[in-house]
Amino acid sequence: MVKFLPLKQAVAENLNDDDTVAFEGFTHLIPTAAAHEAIRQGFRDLTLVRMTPDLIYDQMIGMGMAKKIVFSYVGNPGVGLLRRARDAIENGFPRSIEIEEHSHAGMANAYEAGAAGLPCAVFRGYRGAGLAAVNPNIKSVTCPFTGEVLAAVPSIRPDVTFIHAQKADRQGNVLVEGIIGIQKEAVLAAKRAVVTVEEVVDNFDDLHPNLTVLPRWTIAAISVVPGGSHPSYAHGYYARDNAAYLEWDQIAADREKFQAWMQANVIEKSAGDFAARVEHLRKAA
Amino acid sequence: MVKFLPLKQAVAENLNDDDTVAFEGFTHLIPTAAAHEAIRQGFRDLTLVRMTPDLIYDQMIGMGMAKKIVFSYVGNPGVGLLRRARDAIENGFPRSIEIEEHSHAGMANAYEAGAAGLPCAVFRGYRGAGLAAVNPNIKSVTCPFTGEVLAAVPSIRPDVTFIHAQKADRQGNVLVEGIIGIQKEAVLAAKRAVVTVEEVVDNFDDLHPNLTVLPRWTIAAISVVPGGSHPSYAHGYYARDNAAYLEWDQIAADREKFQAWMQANVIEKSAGDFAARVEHLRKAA
Amino acid sequence: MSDNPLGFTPNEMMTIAASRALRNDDVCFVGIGAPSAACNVARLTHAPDITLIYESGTIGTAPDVLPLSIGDGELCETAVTTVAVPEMFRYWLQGGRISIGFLGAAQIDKFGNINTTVIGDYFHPKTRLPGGGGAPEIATSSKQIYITMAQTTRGMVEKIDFFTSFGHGEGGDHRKRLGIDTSGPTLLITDLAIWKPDPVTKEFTVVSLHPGVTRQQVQESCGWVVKFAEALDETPAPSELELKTLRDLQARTKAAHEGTGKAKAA
Amino acid sequence: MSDNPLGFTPNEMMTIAASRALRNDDVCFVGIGAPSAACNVARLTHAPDITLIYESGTIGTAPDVLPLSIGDGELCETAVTTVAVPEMFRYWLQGGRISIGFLGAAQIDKFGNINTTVIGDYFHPKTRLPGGGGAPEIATSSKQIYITMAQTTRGMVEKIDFFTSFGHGEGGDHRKRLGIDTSGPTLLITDLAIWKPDPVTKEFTVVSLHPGVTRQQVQESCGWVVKFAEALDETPAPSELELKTLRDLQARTKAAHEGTGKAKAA
Repeated sequence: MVKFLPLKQAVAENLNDDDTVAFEGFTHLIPTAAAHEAIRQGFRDLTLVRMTPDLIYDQMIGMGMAKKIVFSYVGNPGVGLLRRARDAIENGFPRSIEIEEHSHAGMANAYEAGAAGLPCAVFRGYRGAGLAAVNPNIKSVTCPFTGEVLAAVPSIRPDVTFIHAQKADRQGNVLVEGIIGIQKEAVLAAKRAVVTVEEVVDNFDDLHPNLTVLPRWTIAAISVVPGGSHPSYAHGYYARDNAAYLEWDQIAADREKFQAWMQANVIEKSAGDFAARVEHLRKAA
Repeated sequence: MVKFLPLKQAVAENLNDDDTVAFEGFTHLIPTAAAHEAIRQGFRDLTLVRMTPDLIYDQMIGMGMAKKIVFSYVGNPGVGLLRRARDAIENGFPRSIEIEEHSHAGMANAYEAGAAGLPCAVFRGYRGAGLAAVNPNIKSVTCPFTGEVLAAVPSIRPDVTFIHAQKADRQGNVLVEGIIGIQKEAVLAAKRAVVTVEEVVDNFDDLHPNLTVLPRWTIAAISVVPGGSHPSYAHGYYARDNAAYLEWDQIAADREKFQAWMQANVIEKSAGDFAARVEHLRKAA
Repeated sequence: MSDNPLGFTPNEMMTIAASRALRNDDVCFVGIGAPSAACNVARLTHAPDITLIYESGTIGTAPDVLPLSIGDGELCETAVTTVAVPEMFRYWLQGGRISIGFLGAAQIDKFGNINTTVIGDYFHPKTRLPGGGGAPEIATSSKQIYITMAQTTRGMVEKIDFFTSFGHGEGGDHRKRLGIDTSGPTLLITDLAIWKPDPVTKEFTVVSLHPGVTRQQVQESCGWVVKFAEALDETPAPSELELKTLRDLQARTKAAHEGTGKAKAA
Repeated sequence: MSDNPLGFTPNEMMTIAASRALRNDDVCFVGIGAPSAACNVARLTHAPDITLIYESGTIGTAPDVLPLSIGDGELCETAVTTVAVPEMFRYWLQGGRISIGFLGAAQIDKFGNINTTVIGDYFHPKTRLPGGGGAPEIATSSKQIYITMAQTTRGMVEKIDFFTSFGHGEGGDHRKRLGIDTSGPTLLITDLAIWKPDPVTKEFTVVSLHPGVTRQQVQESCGWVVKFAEALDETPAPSELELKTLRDLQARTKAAHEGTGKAKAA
């Protein structure tokens, strides 16, 4: 049953070295605070799963925490490349990492299959695409009715998934709204799920019945971290800090500059520092 | 692009003899008015697809319109059997009908696959179940990663799907809310979709972004039929007429009684008669 | 039934015995009828936080009256969330999140295999029943299956006419041999007794007789030779609270369901 | 560019030419950057009812400013509906509902095959690019593919390093041979010209030069030997309305994106 915990404890209780972990969020609601807490706690040899491993995975890769990444778009969305990830893939710095690359459709279907308790996802994909030749986890099945050959990928079943959401009620049910991305599937596919939220409200009695609500018994721990998604955004709370994404391109371009930034902005900071980072972005939301 | 049409015309333009047609609604929002219009227009040799073919398919079968039914629960929900369907299956009256029977999971996955443009659905199902032995459309595929044998069924792709929904905006976008059932999938899986709605509103500007809205370009025709779901219900508009479901058990038990009821309540009536039937149920909604 | 001062009926005993088997942290996939009543009595008595899921898509529902159908508005209005039917069967049932699947039965055999499809031959049925609905996958994807039904020799048979949903098959490790890794039927609650499967053979065995019920009554209303546990319990009679909760629930339900009809007639 | 009184740039010409290719009843799967600008210029000029879909789940969106990312809040706030990402790729893209998939490219070959994955060997890349994202399936599930990119010899190459998304493969009926039943790239709009595939060979052929552009300029910035159509058109210059619409959109976008940074610095 869900526990409300300080983020430090929620991360410590649910993440382990060698885990396969997903910090999900499709541009919106990226769980930055949780990722930073994982960085502070110094986990090693993680397999990082995410459709769009942007800044937070660039940071974790740059800190040498990842042995493998599973992804479909390793870019800084709207800006360009991820320079720490590139350094790891191209130069093995700070360590070499294994990559398992899919398309968005492949990852989305694999999460969906994970949530659905299936061993694999079946879809129409990768036709003529080079990934099918370099990723042994892209196979096929044949439709027994039409003979059509469809793509198959293993389902994604993380040991733990972290997401950020707008709110929890006091019972621990969680609401995700706006661009909901892959979060519901990532939570339901995982053995354990940890959710950071902007706030806790008394109840969800006035919510529309068809919103994306994760029942309390699907979640291991909830931590209240206002601003916890910065520089991503929380629909209804604060806007995306586009400038921070543009700035990251400069920070990550240089190994020393990266380390200094991480020291000052992650290692020496805590979850409590996020609220102030979004203060100027609340008007715009 | 979607057209707003009187129901008579919407049915005439979109349904044909020999079509495979789904009138969907999972207890809630059953498109009764559309089914009655189809009965009045006297279509023949239809293949009727529906997870829960309750009163409206009992009526269409009883009127001899169906050559085949595809279903997963041929009962009067909460009441018992469907006596016109039984008469057709057991006695070939008024005509013999072919049956293709699935589980709810099988049908739900088959609609999902239809909406997803796939030739078949793959899921964990029918293990040890007798249906797999009597329905040749239940086959299997093997997961190429784990070797697990999974069930496969052909996707459902109706020629036309009819649903009932709460409202359309003036552009023709449609909102379905409450128990949304399989309606979105049934619409997206079909070649053509016809929607009856309780009302038309100016716009959907104030809707929550994550509700079940079918964009106007996924729909062929919309007809405004207040009460069009009776004796089913429309969340927010009127309650389920449970008494009518109980009464149906008596009406359908007798061939003559059934014919007389159909003549008086369907053949001699029109879509415009539905509003009055739900008047006493509006308070309770 | 001399020691029955509250005047409970066998059906009430069945429902209440079933409700007691449910725990506060269970996630139940609920069928209509006796299972629905049992689950809601549990919720209104000892298991306030139990999660009830109906296949219409309503998760964590808490109806004030029992639904007539699986998709009554009450279920949605009181639910934590309401999802589409494909999601219900993929993420919630197939995803392995259901601890108890609660089924009724038209026919059942001693291994908990259930028929709700046909009496007679499938292609030339004597009686065409509604069919399985969600049951085939509820029976294999839920961690455990509880079954409730009133005992009759027509319903409890040596050999069912059709395997709508799989229980323990021919018994023993038959589930495992089919690649089914859930426990299957672990409890059968009738209007006369509580049954559990033998740990090895998986044959349903009477472990508790409801108050005032005799072994002979159980045997006379069952189509196979009944096995009784060596240590046979007596089911505790319904408490005042349990009975009141069930009767109040059914009274509210009756009023609500008749209400629509009456208004129509008026 | 003597006859360019409005002072439009090649990039502006590219975006506006791309916008003109879109129709009011198109359903576009939109990539970020030039495709996004083109689609929104179309929406703000001749195609007000065009449906724009971004892979973040936003359907029928009408942003007032261009998103920096594929999932900016503006897209959700102005959309007809916002769905989960698996649904986006299953029901909306794979479901065959997209008339135009709009892609950019890091590298492209003459058959419209695109590389955005790596420069060099996949396992030992010289430059690791972001990868395909949605492109592999956008390229095969959309009815047609439009591509926009600025011409460079580095970008338009004889042989791409990696097939991120499949265009016409080796040309001819290569798509059909792979079981792909959509049309693939039917339009390439660069900063210099409009290209369409040869009906038989499927090689991209210049059909229209933008105002003031010469054949030589097109060839010099392209890594393969360029084929020109026999009847070569001149692309009409941007109209005052088109250019104003694009520039206003980009000004609003710049103000919005810088705004967050400025506020932060303040």
